[in-house]
Amino acid sequence: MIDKRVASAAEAVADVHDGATVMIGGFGEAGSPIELIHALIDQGARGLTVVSNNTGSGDVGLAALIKHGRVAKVICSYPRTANSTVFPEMYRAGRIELELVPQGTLAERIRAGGAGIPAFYTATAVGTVLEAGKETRSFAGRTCVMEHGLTADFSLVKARRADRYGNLVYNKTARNFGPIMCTAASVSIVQVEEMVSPGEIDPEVVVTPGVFVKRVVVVPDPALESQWVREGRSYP
Amino acid sequence: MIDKRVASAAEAVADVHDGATVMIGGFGEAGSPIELIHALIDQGARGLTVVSNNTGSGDVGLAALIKHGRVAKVICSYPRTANSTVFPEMYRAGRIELELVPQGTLAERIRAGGAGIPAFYTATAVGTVLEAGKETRSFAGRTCVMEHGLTADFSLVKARRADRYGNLVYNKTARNFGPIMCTAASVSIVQVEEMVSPGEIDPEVVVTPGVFVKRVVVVPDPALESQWVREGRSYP
Amino acid sequence: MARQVARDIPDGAYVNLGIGLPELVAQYLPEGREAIYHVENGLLGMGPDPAPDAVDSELINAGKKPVTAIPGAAYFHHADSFAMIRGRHIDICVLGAMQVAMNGDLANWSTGEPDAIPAVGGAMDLVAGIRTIYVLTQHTTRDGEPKILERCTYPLTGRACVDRIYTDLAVIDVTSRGLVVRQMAPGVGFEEVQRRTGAPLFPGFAGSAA
Amino acid sequence: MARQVARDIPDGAYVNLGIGLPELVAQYLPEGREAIYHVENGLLGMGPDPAPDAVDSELINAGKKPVTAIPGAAYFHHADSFAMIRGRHIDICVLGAMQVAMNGDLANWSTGEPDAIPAVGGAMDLVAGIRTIYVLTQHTTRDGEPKILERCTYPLTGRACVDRIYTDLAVIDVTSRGLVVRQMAPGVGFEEVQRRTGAPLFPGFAGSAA
Repeated sequence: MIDKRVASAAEAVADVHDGATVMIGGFGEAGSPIELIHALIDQGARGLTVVSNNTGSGDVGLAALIKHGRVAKVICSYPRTANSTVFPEMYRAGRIELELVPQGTLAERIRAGGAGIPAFYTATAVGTVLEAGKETRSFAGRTCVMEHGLTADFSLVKARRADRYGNLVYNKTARNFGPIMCTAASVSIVQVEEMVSPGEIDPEVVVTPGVFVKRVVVVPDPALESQWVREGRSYP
Repeated sequence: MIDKRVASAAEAVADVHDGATVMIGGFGEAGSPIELIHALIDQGARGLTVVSNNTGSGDVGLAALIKHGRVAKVICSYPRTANSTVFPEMYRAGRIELELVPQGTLAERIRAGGAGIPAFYTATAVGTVLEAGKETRSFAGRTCVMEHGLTADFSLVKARRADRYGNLVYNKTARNFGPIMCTAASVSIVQVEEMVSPGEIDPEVVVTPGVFVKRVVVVPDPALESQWVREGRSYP
Repeated sequence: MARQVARDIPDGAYVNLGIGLPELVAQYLPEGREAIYHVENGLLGMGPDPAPDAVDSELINAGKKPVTAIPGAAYFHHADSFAMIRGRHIDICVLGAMQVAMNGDLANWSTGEPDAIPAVGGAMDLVAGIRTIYVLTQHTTRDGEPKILERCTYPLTGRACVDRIYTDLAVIDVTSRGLVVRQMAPGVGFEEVQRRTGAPLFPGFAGSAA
Repeated sequence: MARQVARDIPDGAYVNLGIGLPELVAQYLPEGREAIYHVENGLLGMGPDPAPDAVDSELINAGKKPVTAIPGAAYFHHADSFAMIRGRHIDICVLGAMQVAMNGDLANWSTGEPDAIPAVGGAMDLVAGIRTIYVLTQHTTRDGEPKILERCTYPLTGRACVDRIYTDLAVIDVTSRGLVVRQMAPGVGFEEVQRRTGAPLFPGFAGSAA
């Protein structure tokens, strides 16, 4: 029987190796799998390349992972936000590498990676400093840059609900990068608030079909990053 | 107020011009917008390029459009099926052009066209006759061909339910090419069995957001292509 | 200013509003018009600001502020959202600016200073993918320096992408013959607008001789 | 034959079954194993054949035959479906064949005759995207001609893509040292299999000296 549930966040991330590429879902705190990130901090893997839209805030979640020196490089569209101090300090100190990618190109590269597309062309970033070093080519008179698909060893994603097959539905704009990151990682690990029986998620409304999901862990009442930041908490 | 409803299939396809590129949804009869195709036959536009997975069966729907000499070219993955005689005869007689595209490449080209991606690379068809004339390039040791995004002037699509904004949900495997064809056409025209009020389709389960849809026409009880074929009917 | 932009949004338009000033546009849409607001982090059909007790941390806009969804909204993932932008499905984008050049070049993501943390977000996708780009900005910087220039000195967001600039002083079109002043704020004259602009302007408002 | 294939499908596998003979595989999956069947026209989680009164013309497989969906199935559009295939998310594909070459080349879409109507469907996507390709076929054509050859004469579906061939006579692995017979049908000897095959075979079944 197929059953992708694992008992704990710790078990779910146990095999993340040093130097792994890890996609981490979320747009700000919406969709950020904070319990999985904390489990990864506890687990101790180092030298990670993290693909994520932001770099976290305060001293919890993704920001804490970075602060603990576990991340060698981030591939990211917007590495500073309100209450984000960890990444800027590490970056200025030359202790972390940044590959800055326009948000739509980041999303499309992840989608391409998951769909077996090694490279594609886009007009985004043409004529800007982010074009530097990239091949360009004209299609119907429009200059485009070639961008490569992105894949990862692991992805950490937060969803609303799952069944044992790994079928997922999300909550509102917390969906964001989750569905495409599940497709682009060899091992996608998802925290959900609730497990349901197969069939309880209507086949018409499944957002991520289970084939893209390897492990599901239930976190019934996930922490709110912004609340922890307001309370001045840090992890661990 | 935004209201994408039009009163009839005839009105919905009235401005399809001679020589237009028209994407037509469906995988076999599932999802084939038969009433919109029949309205297009009545309307009379000629010299069309049709993008569709198949070429219809019997003497109704897409097969009838082809039989009436309206289609100059089809871009297609599987132009023959049980009960399909119209296309084979026209093709052997040299009266219609065929661009044969692997099904997944066809889908990805349509998706790319709708997403503003002019070209991408794929391993599909490498080392086969369908690679002929295409650029190849190696990524991580794997040879790929370059494929171009496909766009269209119009798309004709069948869905299950819509609201006045054009938000759509589909029925089972009749979804197939509908969502991507809506994204890739300048004017996407959708027949649905039912209109509902905005909000009756949960924002979480919308498959095609209304931005991709220009016109919606209600056909409460669409014809079944296979039944018409069994009954030996033809159109008109 | 935001009201001015709102007046130029036609009925039925799909509109993306940038972070900051542009967020204000939605509330000024004239009666009888309906526009659909696209939020690039996965919502089509943004509604008015939520009541304080209806805030949902998982329903936010690109500025990470809580928003609402109208009846008839849709949620989708990031690749689908940017397919809307990059596939030219959104009609109008209203963005802030650090600098705009007379040819429509836009700089709005980085000052290019050596110790700045570069952060681009979706700005480059928006200007490359949306046909009509409106800039909404104060006419000058806080220090009184012009933001509308012959050439941008900051790193570009996109080349020749801006169609119209709305400021506290004027509405200015970017045209093939240069920057054309379409309208001025009450009590503001063409000379003043020109004086506070770093590129030549042409008068093009109703009644002018241009 | 179909039963033989089914035995080699591990618990938890995601499997795409081609049109024709391969469709039979699902019903022979051994007790206690669960496989998820992918239907490339937009369904993950195909169930058993429908009862005659439960046929839905909008729930079909790639051969356009009515199917059912299991509890826990999902529907999706064509680009998402082929993203599963091309992104290497489906584990095993079972396909029919016109010809298979000793290096694993497969021809299963066209005889290449001048008046044939070319129709490729998803075959090229399947063999390019799915790591494990099983061919399920009669060992020879209706005329007794071998289908397993040194080189295919028909237009290829893909190069060096087949991993294993299941026929009415034998189970044959495509390996770097050639075609290795793993198993033979009851009453069939190696000599007979070789005689009806157009490429050299190596014995590799349990107990052989290979």
